[in-house]
Amino acid sequence: MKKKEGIKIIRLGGELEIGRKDEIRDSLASSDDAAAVLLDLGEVTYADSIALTELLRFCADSARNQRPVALVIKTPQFARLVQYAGLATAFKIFGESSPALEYLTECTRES
Amino acid sequence: MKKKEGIKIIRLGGELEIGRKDEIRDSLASSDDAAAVLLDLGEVTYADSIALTELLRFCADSARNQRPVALVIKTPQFARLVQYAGLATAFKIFGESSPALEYLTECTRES
Amino acid sequence: MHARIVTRSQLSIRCPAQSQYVAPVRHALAGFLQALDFERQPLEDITTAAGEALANIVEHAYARCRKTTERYLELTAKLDREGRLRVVVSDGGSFVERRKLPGRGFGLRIIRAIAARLTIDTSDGTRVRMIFDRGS
Amino acid sequence: MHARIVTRSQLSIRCPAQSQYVAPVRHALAGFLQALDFERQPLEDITTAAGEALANIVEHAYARCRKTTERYLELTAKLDREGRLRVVVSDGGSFVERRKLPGRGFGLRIIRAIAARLTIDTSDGTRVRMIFDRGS
Ligand SMILES: Nc1ncnc2c1ncn2[C@@H]1O[C@H](COP(=O)(O)OP(=O)(O)O)[C@@H](O)[C@H]1O
Ligand SMILES: Nc1ncnc2c1ncn2[C@@H]1O[C@H](COP(=O)(O)OP(=O)(O)O)[C@@H](O)[C@H]1O
Repeated sequence: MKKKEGIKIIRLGGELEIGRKDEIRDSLASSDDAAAVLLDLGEVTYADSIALTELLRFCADSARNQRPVALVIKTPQFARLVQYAGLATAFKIFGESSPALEYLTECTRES
Repeated sequence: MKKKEGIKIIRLGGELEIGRKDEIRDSLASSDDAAAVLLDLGEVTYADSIALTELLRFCADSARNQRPVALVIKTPQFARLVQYAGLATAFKIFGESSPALEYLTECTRES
Repeated sequence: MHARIVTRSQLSIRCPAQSQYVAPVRHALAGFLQALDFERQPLEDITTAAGEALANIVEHAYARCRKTTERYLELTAKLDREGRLRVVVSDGGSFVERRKLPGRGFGLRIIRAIAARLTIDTSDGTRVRMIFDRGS
Repeated sequence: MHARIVTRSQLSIRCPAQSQYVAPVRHALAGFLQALDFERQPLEDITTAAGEALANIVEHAYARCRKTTERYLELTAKLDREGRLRVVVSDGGSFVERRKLPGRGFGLRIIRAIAARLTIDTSDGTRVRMIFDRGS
């Protein structure tokens, strides 16, 4: 079995909404070779529950594969959406990339 | 009398419209010390006739002071607006900055 | 802004119930709210709630309909006499009653967190009526 | 897009006749046209023409009115049966007849270059009616 290495960074921006569902799903597919994933969503200008569902699915898959995931969310609409959906504790969320990277580095070191 | 020197670059972007009339006028005020002016409007996403009127006034003032002015317009809406207003020949318009600069350099060398 | 002036404002859009129309309808609503002087946070929240109701139409409304049904989504927005915003998102499909699936069912929850009032009328298609206070 | 579906779409906004409302009303119109599947160029041209009519209200409509007059601007947009877009920009002020000043008077010229038809009704306030073909 190939050893998983490094932190993969996936960047998504603009409006993460129903019209881009397939694209979001594709961007989140196949991170099998990474030891951890940083989802950089700092440039997301709008997100909806369709995007949340895809993110949840991705995080659940990753958890099954012992692959830690950190989300970077900077925009207020997205941050509030997560609250409104009652998902504040379902994700590991950071307001900036560097603490998210530190967190993931720490996670992969431990394992 | 102080000798006029160099090409002054004035950059305006976003929506050049009635709500920003005073700001547009202020940005165009007082270029007395420049030998020529490049109006870089490449990042304008929308323009209206209020903006055109301010630009015309600026170019007329500059002409009175023998100060050549070149406009850089890149966005289709703005380019069409100038056509619709019948002002295609009222301005010296370029699609890129470098030929505009060359033109102004040529102008100031001649004088 | 004078309440008297804006009370006549109304937005009403009907388009095919396809995912690519949800964002444009949302953008129209955002522009409408901007013109009515809504602050950034309530503006974003209201368009978020409306976006969820619209997405539900695309995802569920016509799942059990015959091919010949006219598949549309519709949004109307206007201020009422009390200065609250009333948004109705409607379709000509049929409401799907079902048990909540894990990892789904956030749409209505999000709408409830934002709207001061939510009623869903399923007597003729689905009409999701939302009332928002100006503050949020 | 099915003509039958979109014919019920309508946008109607009324707000104070002040310069800061022109851009939001234009944005609402742009979102509305985007939802109705207008291409980029006609969308930009139509919002440009509407923007000129709106700016004229702010600049001229209430110049000769008493302070107590309710100073509003209003825009309505809808598709007619032939699929053309009808936009009406209106106010409760009075049309100012005057000779063209040099370096001004581009607004109506721009609207004429874009709209398939333009009529200005000055019987009660000013109503600028514009009809646009889908192509431009
Ligand atoms: N416009 C609609 N037409 C048909 N069914 C709907 C509509 N809106 C909501 N529903 C039903 O309500 C359920 C809950 O919706 P929601 O909370 O948004 O979660 P989700 O869409 O993730 O299932 C949907 O699964 C669907 O069965
Ligand atoms: N809504 C309006 N109310 C009053 N007068 C108007 C209105 N729209 C246009 N006008 C008159 O028509 C003239 C021509 O308008 P326009 O072509 O846009 O040029 P400009 O606004 O630069 O003068 C204006 O100067 C004004 O006298």
